[in-house]
Amino acid sequence: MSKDIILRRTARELRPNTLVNLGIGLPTGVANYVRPESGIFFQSENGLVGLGPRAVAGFENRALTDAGGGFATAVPGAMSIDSNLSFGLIRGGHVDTTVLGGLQVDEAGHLANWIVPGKMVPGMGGAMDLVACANRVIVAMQHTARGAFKIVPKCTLPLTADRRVTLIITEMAVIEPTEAGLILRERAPGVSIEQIREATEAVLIVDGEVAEMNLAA
Amino acid sequence: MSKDIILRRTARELRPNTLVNLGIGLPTGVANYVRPESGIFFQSENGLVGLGPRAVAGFENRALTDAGGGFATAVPGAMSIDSNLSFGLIRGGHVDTTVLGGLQVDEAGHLANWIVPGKMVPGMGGAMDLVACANRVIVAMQHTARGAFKIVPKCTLPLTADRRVTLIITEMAVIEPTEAGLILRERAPGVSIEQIREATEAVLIVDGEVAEMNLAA
Amino acid sequence: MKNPITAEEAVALIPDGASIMIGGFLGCGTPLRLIEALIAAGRKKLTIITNDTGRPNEGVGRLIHEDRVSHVIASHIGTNSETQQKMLDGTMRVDLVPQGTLAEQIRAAGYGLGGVLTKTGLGTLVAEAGEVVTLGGEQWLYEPPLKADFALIYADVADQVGNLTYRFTAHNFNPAMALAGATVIAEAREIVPVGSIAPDAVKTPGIVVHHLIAKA
Amino acid sequence: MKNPITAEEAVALIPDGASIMIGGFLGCGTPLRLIEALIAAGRKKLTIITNDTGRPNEGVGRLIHEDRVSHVIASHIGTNSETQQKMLDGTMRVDLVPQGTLAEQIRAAGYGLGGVLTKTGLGTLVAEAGEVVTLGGEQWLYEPPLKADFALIYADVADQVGNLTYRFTAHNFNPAMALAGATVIAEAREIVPVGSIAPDAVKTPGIVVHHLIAKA
Repeated sequence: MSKDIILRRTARELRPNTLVNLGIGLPTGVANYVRPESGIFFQSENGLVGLGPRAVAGFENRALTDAGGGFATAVPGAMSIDSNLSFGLIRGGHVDTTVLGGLQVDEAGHLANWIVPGKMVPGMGGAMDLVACANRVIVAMQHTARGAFKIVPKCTLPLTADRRVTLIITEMAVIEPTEAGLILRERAPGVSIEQIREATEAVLIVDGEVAEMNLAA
Repeated sequence: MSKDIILRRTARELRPNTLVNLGIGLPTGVANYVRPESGIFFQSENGLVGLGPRAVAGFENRALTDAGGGFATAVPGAMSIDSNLSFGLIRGGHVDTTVLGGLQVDEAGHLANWIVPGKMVPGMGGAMDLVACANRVIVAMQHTARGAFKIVPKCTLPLTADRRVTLIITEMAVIEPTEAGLILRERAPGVSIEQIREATEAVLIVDGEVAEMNLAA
Repeated sequence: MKNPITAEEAVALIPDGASIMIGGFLGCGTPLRLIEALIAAGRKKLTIITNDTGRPNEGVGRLIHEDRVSHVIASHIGTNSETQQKMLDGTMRVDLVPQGTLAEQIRAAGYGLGGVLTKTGLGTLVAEAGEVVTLGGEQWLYEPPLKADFALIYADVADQVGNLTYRFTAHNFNPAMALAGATVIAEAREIVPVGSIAPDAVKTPGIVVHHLIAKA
Repeated sequence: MKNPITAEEAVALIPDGASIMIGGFLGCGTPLRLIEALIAAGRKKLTIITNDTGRPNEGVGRLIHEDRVSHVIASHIGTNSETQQKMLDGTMRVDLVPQGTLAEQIRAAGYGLGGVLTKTGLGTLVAEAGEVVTLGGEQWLYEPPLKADFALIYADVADQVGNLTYRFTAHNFNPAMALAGATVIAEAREIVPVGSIAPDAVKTPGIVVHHLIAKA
């Protein structure tokens, strides 16, 4: 299942004993692939270090929600934080990795994920702070959007930040943006380099071996 | 007693239900002249809103000190604050009145109270924030320093802020710095305008009646 | 000690056209009684500063739905289609600000600081609308302090002098807004006697809170 | 979970010449065991960033007395005649900064902000040494963020993941410094199991604390 590949592969990028921020939607699912003994704490930028799974029905607390407004839980060792400390942790580089979805990523490694002018104006929320300032930014997304390219030569949508993201992980490939351009690092099991190139409008650089993704837990 | 006059008169300047910061030394004594039902909270800029009297011997807590490092107490309704919030309260104008001592005050209403270059280099501590930013700055001090003038035409010592202080209260007089200069507002019981002028190097403006200080509690 | 006032008495202090900060994040930590009182009192043409505008006709979204707002400053309106529609229609002005920048602009106002210097937004539409400055040898986006006439705060526990605590993710913008409103009005889940909250647990000192709403 | 290390092991990470933030206000909230360990380990030529330098041969003053410091950044040294003497002699560099500005410079570093804009110090010697800028139509004194190689923190209660609480006036500079050191080392009065500190009571998240000193 394509979503499962993205989540499993992304989870392997998270480093033990660090603070990680998972965006709303698909990235949230990464938490299910992280072992409790990893020492990883998840930040919910609305106000928690140590976000746990969603609350079970009947045990919801209206003062404990995630960044999407859903009823959440906290792990032992969690801390409540206000918006200032929450974004201090983000801007100050204390968030080691953020995982976000994307509308477009381009050959410069720039991400667009917050607005489709004239059509969708949700606002940037915390995305600009996260993309500009987290130590590592991983874009975890479907490789294409119903046939339309998402990995493009140059973003046509407004950028989220002028920072080069760290890694792009899709159900087909792992791609690393570098100064030289987008380097194809890994391919999903059973997917060929040719298939990835067909699904990618941007130029992909093949630099040595393109390993098969390791999806072990 | 001259100190008693300064403290009593200064206490009358404090407004009910406000936050007040009293400087180390003489100003600290103002608290003894404020009634508990006034709703006044004293800030200790090292980390407390709601400073109480000094701790009695035997009940000291090493984590509860005043800005001079002495063992302190907290009143019911007190709040522990870190240095950032403490100075946020000061800079943000939430401290209604600060009472400080002075080395010199001049005709522009400028205060010098933090350094005697080459001789005494204590550092400004919180004084610059307090004088620049508190809503009202009251300088409570002896009128002269062992015969030397302290209320002078122009400060010769480095200024604490370029802000005009609100009021000068001494054992002889209450003086209000204004755009026009220093206006003599009140005289202590039994003190003449002539005696105040003799003890003051700066020009004092007499503008209408110079009332006798009201020292009622 | 505060004198208890009703939500109705509190919003009577707020004129049409006022700028109002409202705490909360998608309704969590939002002063709902004060919002309903604003609507009941007929207040309109309000400028609201708030993280999001809740959901359609819920939380802060109640004010949007009832057409009481002429200007929104927020970081995210993706959960409220009514806010988005009014923005696209041009019937309501909406300024979108990165969430961390918004939080610091509010704090800067309350803390007497001259504004915010951040990397967030550099090289984006946000910087085009703002001021890029070089300080300390680096480029920063400068955003000014953000004050308001009123701040409406939701606290967990308040004592009778107005000291406030917040619960879990219901902190969000409340502590910063509590210093940034010219008049600060707090609504609390529970009100306790003075001395019932340990000094280390208080998050907003009562001395900055002007009015504390009586229990419902 | 942190691995407990001794104060000796912790200071072994700190080289001569390092810049070190040290929490505390006249000894209240000062990590005294770490200071003694620095002295015992023979560390020297340190740059220390701290509110004051305690009293002669007490608290942070121990480092001054033992001649381990070449540069002090502080707001007040009036309680330590040894610091003043070394400053006047020219044997130690001392930079004096208004207390509120110092606190915000440290916070700015830890919070990823470009510095501090304040009215404090305008028209004084402090502004002559700094940079006055006009932003938002007003004059402000700009002071850059202040980072350090290490931050030495004193907490009241720590849990085993390094979450910290502080007590009464022993907060002071500790919470801000805990985000501003490249390596953060905390000393606590007491260490408790994970889950023993309520999330609302934690003041510094353990995830920013690199090392937690074992009990004495």
